[in-house]
Amino acid sequence: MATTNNSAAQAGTATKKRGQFKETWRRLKKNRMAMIGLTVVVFLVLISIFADVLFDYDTVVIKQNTQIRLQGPSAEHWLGTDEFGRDILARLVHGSRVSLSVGVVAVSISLVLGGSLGAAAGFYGGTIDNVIMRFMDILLAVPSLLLSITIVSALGPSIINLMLAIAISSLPGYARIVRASVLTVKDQEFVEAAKCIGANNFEIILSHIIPNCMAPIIVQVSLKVASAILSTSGLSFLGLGVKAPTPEWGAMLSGGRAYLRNAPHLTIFPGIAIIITILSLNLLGDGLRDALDPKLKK
Amino acid sequence: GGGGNETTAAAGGDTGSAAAGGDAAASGSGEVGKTDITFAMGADIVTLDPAGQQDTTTSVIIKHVYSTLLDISDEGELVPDLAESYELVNDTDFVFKLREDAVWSDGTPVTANDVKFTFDRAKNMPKTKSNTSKVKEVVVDNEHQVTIKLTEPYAPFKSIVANSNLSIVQEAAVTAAGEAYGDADNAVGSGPFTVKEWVPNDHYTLEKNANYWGEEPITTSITCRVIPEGSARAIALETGEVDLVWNVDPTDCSNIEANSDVKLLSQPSSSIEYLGMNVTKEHFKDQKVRQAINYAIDKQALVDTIVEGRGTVANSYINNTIPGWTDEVEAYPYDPEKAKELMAEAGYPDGFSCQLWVNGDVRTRSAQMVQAQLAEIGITVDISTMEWGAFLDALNAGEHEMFILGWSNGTFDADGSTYQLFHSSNHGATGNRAFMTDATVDELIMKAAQENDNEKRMEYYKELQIYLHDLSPWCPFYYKNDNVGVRADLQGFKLHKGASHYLGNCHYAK
Amino acid sequence: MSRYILKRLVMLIPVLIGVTFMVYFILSLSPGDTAAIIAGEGADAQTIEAVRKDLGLDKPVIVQYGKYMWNLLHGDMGVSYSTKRPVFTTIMSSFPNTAKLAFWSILVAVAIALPIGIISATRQYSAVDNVGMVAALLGVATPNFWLGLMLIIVFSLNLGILPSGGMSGWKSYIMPAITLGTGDAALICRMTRSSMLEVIRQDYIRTARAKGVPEKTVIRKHALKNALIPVVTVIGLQFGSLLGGATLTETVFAWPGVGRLVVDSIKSKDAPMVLGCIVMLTITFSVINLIVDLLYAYIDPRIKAQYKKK
Amino acid sequence: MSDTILEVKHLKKYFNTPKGTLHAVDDVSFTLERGKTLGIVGESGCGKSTTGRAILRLIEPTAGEVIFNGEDITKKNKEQMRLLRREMQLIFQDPYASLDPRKTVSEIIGEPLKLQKLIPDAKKRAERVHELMEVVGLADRLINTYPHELDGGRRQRIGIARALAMEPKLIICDEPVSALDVSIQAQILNLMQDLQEQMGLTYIFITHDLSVVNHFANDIAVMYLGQLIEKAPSVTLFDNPVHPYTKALLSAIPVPSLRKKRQRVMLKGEISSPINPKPGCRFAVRCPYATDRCRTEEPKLVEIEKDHFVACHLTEK
Amino acid sequence: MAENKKDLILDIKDLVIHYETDDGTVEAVNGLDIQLEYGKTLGLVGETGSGKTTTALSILRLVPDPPGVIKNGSITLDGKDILNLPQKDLESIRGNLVSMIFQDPMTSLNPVLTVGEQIAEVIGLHENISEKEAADKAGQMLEVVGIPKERYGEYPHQFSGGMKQRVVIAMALACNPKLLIADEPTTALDVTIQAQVLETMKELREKFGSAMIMITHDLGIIAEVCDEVSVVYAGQIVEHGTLEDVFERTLHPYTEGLFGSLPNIEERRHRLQPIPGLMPDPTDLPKGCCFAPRCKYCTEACTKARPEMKWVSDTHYVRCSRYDEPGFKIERSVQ
Ligand SMILES: Nc1ncnc2c1ncn2[C@@H]1O[C@H](COP(=O)(O)OP(=O)(O)OP(=O)(O)O)[C@@H](O)[C@H]1O
Ligand SMILES: Nc1ncnc2c1ncn2[C@@H]1O[C@H](COP(=O)(O)OP(=O)(O)OP(=O)(O)O)[C@@H](O)[C@H]1O
Ligand SMILES: [Mg+2]
Ligand SMILES: [Mg+2]
Repeated sequence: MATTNNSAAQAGTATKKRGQFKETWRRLKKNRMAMIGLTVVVFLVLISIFADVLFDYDTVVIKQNTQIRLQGPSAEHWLGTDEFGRDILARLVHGSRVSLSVGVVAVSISLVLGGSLGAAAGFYGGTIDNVIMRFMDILLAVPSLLLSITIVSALGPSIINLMLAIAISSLPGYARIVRASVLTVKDQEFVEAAKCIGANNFEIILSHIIPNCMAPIIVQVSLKVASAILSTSGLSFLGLGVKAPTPEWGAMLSGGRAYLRNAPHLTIFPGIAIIITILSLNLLGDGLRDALDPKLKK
Repeated sequence: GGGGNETTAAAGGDTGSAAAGGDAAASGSGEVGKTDITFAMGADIVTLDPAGQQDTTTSVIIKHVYSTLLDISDEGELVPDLAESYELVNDTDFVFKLREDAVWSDGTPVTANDVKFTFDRAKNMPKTKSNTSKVKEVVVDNEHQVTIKLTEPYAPFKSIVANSNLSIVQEAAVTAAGEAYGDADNAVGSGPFTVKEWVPNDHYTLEKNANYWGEEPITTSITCRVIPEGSARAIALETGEVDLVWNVDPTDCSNIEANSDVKLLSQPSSSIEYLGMNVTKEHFKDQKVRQAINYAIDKQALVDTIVEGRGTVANSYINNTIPGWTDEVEAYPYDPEKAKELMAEAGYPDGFSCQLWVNGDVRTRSAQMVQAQLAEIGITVDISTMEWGAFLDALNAGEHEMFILGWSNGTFDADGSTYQLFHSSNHGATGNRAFMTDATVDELIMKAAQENDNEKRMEYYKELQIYLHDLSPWCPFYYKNDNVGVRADLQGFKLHKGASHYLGNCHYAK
Repeated sequence: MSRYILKRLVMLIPVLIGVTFMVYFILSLSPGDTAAIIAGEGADAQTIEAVRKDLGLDKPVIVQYGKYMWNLLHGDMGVSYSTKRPVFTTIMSSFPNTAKLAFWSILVAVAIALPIGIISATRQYSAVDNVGMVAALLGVATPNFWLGLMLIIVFSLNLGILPSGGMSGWKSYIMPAITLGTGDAALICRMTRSSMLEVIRQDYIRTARAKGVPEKTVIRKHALKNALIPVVTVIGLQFGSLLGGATLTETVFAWPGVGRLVVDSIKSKDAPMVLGCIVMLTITFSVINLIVDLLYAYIDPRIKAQYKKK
Repeated sequence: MSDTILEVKHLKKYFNTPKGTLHAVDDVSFTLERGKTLGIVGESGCGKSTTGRAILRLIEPTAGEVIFNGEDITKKNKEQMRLLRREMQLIFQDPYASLDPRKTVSEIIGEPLKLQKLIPDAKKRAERVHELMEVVGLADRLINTYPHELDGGRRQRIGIARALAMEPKLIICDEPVSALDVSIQAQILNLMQDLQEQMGLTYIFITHDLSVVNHFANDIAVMYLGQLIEKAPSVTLFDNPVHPYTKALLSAIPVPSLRKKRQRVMLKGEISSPINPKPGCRFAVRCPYATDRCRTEEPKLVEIEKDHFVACHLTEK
Repeated sequence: MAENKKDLILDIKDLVIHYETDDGTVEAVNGLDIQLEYGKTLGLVGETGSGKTTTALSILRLVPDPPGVIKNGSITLDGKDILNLPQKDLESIRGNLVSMIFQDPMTSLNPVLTVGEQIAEVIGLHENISEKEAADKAGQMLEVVGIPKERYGEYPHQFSGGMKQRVVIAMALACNPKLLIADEPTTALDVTIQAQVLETMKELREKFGSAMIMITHDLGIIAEVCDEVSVVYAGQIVEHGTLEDVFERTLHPYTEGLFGSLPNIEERRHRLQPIPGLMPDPTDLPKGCCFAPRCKYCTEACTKARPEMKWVSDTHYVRCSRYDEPGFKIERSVQ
């Protein structure tokens, strides 16, 4: 009996190596809403990867054809055409690239910067903590949209600057989250245990603290990508968006607002695209939160 | 639809040729009902000091609160205002005779000293400096007469004094308020209205000036609401929250036309929209390139797309409403083939890459069309949308290659459409952003400016336009329409040719 | 307690210095010659120079900043570059409008969010929960200005029951407050839900049930107050950002608020105005945070004890 | 004397808190012989864990010396400390919190070997991990599982294996079994006892459960509010507790037997705050026999018979 | 004994409770029986996860649902059929007829309400008196558990652990319950404090005459406060009897194991005799006797079928198939 038991477990070892992931994935799979979110996000990512295959940039996305401007949805142009007679679907598809990459890059920048600052603040505490967090307080004291506006208008509108602006304005959020999770993890006994077996600070941060702070960060990231996309559309509304004729959802949405009454499809489709993306990112984020937090286990 | 616009303008005039009374009579009831009028604009005014402004939004309120020596009538004619007459006593000296009954809103008379004070002050104020640069001195002849001496003969000067930023201010009030002059509580004017309140970014309210010396307005109060969103502005008109909308966005025009509760009044404006090229830059030094660009741009498509057809393709560099405009030049036809030929001749068979700088939503849209169209002849355009400040700054520094701008002529004198824009002394900030330096152009402009004989002046301008057309420092796009939306039953409103509409006669029938 | 408040207010000073410095620095980075912008289109070089001298823009940035701070310490926020009007009075004429709108928006948000959040939490994973959460998410996902425009079209244009914009009477608050409120409602709702879920798992809730407290009272009396603490934080933060970040909604609804003012000022590089707004926002933001913290103390006696010690 | 492995002299650890200085450990001294077990008992918050941590310099002691193998380790620098850590290890109370949830069993046990570069070769290290797992009685198949998949007893075995990896001489056990069920607790206690016999380990065994130390320790030190109030060989302490607090503590243990009921010494009140303690005996407020002297003068730890130390004025007749 | 039903405060019959989770069905309670007379104290001992808390909660019908499902059985409390009682009646019973003390005093009190309010609340709910009177009575209850009533208006965080637990006890006893369930009421407390709290509980129970179920894993506490003991293993009672029955005439191998695991104060450094292995996974209980995999007396038959409950005497029963085999004898020697 003992032997059978052993061999069964042995067979399981290979897969068990990635237990944490599997466990999360298993729980995530059970959350229908989160799976819908994940499916849509994956779909969007695929679309943005294969945008060029679906629609040619030069001849469809930016090429104007004013004869057929402002047409409603039709067999030829599924989502209609915009004020220059460009196919809205094609622009949406290519726009997903910009919107997603603005979101992802902005979030990555602020995650890396804010995360390291927050980690340092949380781990070392004392003066370092004070200096970093006071600096973050300063960033936090200015409402983030205003900060983005100020930065973009200082640097001039472009995708890179947009990303930077959004990244900087969301720095404090990450710093705080990472700091808070570092603080909770730092006081756990396993960190002390690592110290006890002779690990130095660097080793402790790298191999114990960071992996254990991942859960709230992953959740935050998925939610922040969404809000970065929203911020982009807000900045576009104020004329601080990406350079024309690059298709970007926010710019499409705010650019179409002049035609809101006569050609509502100009705003409705980008609006729906944004809503769906943000909704699914949020669903995914919420799902991840539940899946990563064993306390919420049913 | 270039032709259609003119008739729309006439529709603006049909509310009565003389005064509001005509229209009121036509509607069958002589009685005046509601006389407090609300209108909407896209931006707030900057100040109540005439000399502190030069934007169209602010000039509206200034026109209602202050008076100028001369005024421009709804039809675009120069008419007396504070000055009952003027005389050019020699080539350079203008004598203005003031109305003796003109008083300030506080009841004190408007004197020659106020006029002198106004012009002396204007010479030192940033926004009025260029308008008064030719003024040598102002001499008070007597209480109701001044002589303005110019440094050189300058024909357009009579039109310039009609500019709202040369509205006459009261010496006493300005001196008393000092730096702070220009707020609702210290502004004193001699116009038909006084300022009751000004809540920045929200609204301001004007009230009938009880001491007004001219024709008594019918409207008792005018409220201007600031509504930045174009579509919200149109909706406010349609729902009756406002009686009149100053600038209806082209995209909202059709909605207003379709709604029988409201009416769209339209006329060609005195502004021109254009693509400017910096003639000092590598590719644009070449006239052929500039002409090629003129051929390559489909101006009608721009009119149709950017202003929804509510404008006229610009054939020339001067607006078609301005005396001096000529119909003898013809807009470059849309001809990409010809453009390519010219490009090849210029040595760019494969085109080149260049920058196009713009500001604002609408011009960014134009830029996108330009970009798409120039791509056809091999020119790769990189658009940079900039903030207004940064944009002007960059243009003034001459770093640009191409840009899109508009020019609005407020004086109704052709000089206002040429001197600043093309004279070699005005490079950069002053207006010559094509950085043109051309002896012929300079000469023609100066000749026209110094010529007091009107017919000869017009000849010079014609010659100038033909020359410029060939030189092609710009690609003129279109003359856009001035669109005003009103409630269908609003009476007494007339379009002003220079878009300086007077609201003092607006009212509803009982 | 009052020592604690005082300490917090003193802490505000370095933050203010930091914020103003940062903004001044960013503004000075931005392209465009302030003097040229102020002088306006068509001004000649001479005029621009005159304006520059007039405003002291010819001095190094750090000197300008020093002068600004010096004046600020003396209670002088300076005059706007573009309108010449005193910054303080200009801000004071628009800030209350923003504050009023923010207040109603938060009220709308809370009125929507709390009930949904609580119901969702008490019936976790039920249909009500799912629908409520997706509705809440739709709130976050919808761009503000878009929702605003849609509301105008429906309620002003088509139904004609609400004014399309401006600030006149209670009716004009409805649409802007809803536009702003829905976005925040979503966040507050989610926070309420998760906080409530956390709380109803606690032992003291089980204790209350074991005492025979009716379920409704358990939720209302025992759970809610505990669950409110993180919710209050979110509300405070949202309120703070509403005070400065309602720019888009203010534009759509022609609301004469500080959001538009500050964005216009940023665009025209009107440094005194921008800084004035930022200083004002920072102060209110911090005061709100302080109020939130004091609210904590009111809700949670443990926190009160902590403040007393400090 | 040569057999002394550890000598703690006047060890102090104060924490600065908003309320004042917290005297977590206040002048604690004792010696420990190689191969023996010292039990430290006391109520929650009396400074047991802090003492343990300060000995290992996981927190820096405020004052005092810790002489380990004849060397004062409070004077060692970081690198020396790192090497010293091979000799002294800690086993934690909470088997859930003391294992990194993101690491597998083999990673956790192998980590000290890797960090201390004892066995740089991955393959050899794996073998050693195997050995260690066998020693603590963990089945081979668990090698790649994560801690959260295991029960408390097994987790504690991992903690023990990790501590053993570097073949330490001294192990400080901070309540290693108090989170476990009695049946599991017994398994672990037996294991630890076996290990001590096999490897000649020295233990400092921290607990609040007197029956456990009695079972396990050679000497017992009783702490109260940061101070050592009585220390004696366990037999002596159980048969002849001198300090009133020790007596109360002993009598408070519920005995799972129907026959041997003890006479209760009920204490009033609860352990007071270690912040800015007043002069005098810290137990005086709860002590049924407290005199004025107790309330004003701090008693010293004196040896009343061989190896039996007590800090109480009442013993000095 | 079991037939003598009329003076039972609590009668649980064949109770089965499962937690239906995503990870499978946790068989927490599997056919558990409890009979308790008025005024008596029953001790429930068993390992972590053996289903003690679940059983206790089911008496108040507070098993969290979802995921908890009461599959089978009946609970009769003071003549009332708990499992079929309407919610309103349940609420009027909770805190009144039966009340419960939870393990951790730190978390059992609502941090944002004063201790007085929390005691007064239960009085207000169940006794038809004014708020003022309820508050007065709450103050008295505080005095009863040895806390000055001046501290009525203080919050839980201002109390030490032992005092909090006494507040919880005051709350539980405020309405004079006929049955008091104490779920490990002193595990979180220090020994000296535990002694104080146990003492208070004993006194009060005598004073109020309530019956009590004392859940603990500490056999010492059982010996001190209980009249009868039930040993729970994997959701079943494997041995039940009076203190003497279980402590001195131990019949079940598991009970033996429990005793063997305890360090003995009297006998230093003897080897403990722990039960090997672990409690079976509650989502996958063995077919036969649940203790069989760890039992040194296990036979083939033990792994086949669940053993029946066997009465040894009027007061003592055991669930072991081997106990009456001739020659079978538990090794435990009672000192
Ligand atoms: N890092 C710290 N900062 C401030 N105070 C501390 C810190 N660590 C411990 N203390 C305090 O020092 C005192 C002693 O704590 P310690 O953990 O050593 O007690 P203990 O005897 O181990 O208690 P327990 O039985 O609860 O584990 C306590 O009052 C505790 O609150
Ligand atoms: N809410 C729940 N959801 C799922 N399973 C649960 C839940 N509550 C308890 N269980 C499971 O039911 C079983 C019995 O749990 P219960 O809490 O009754 O045990 P216990 O004897 O009180 O243990 P302890 O001594 O640890 O308090 C355990 O396996 C536990 O994991
Ligand atoms: Mg401890
Ligand atoms: Mg339990």
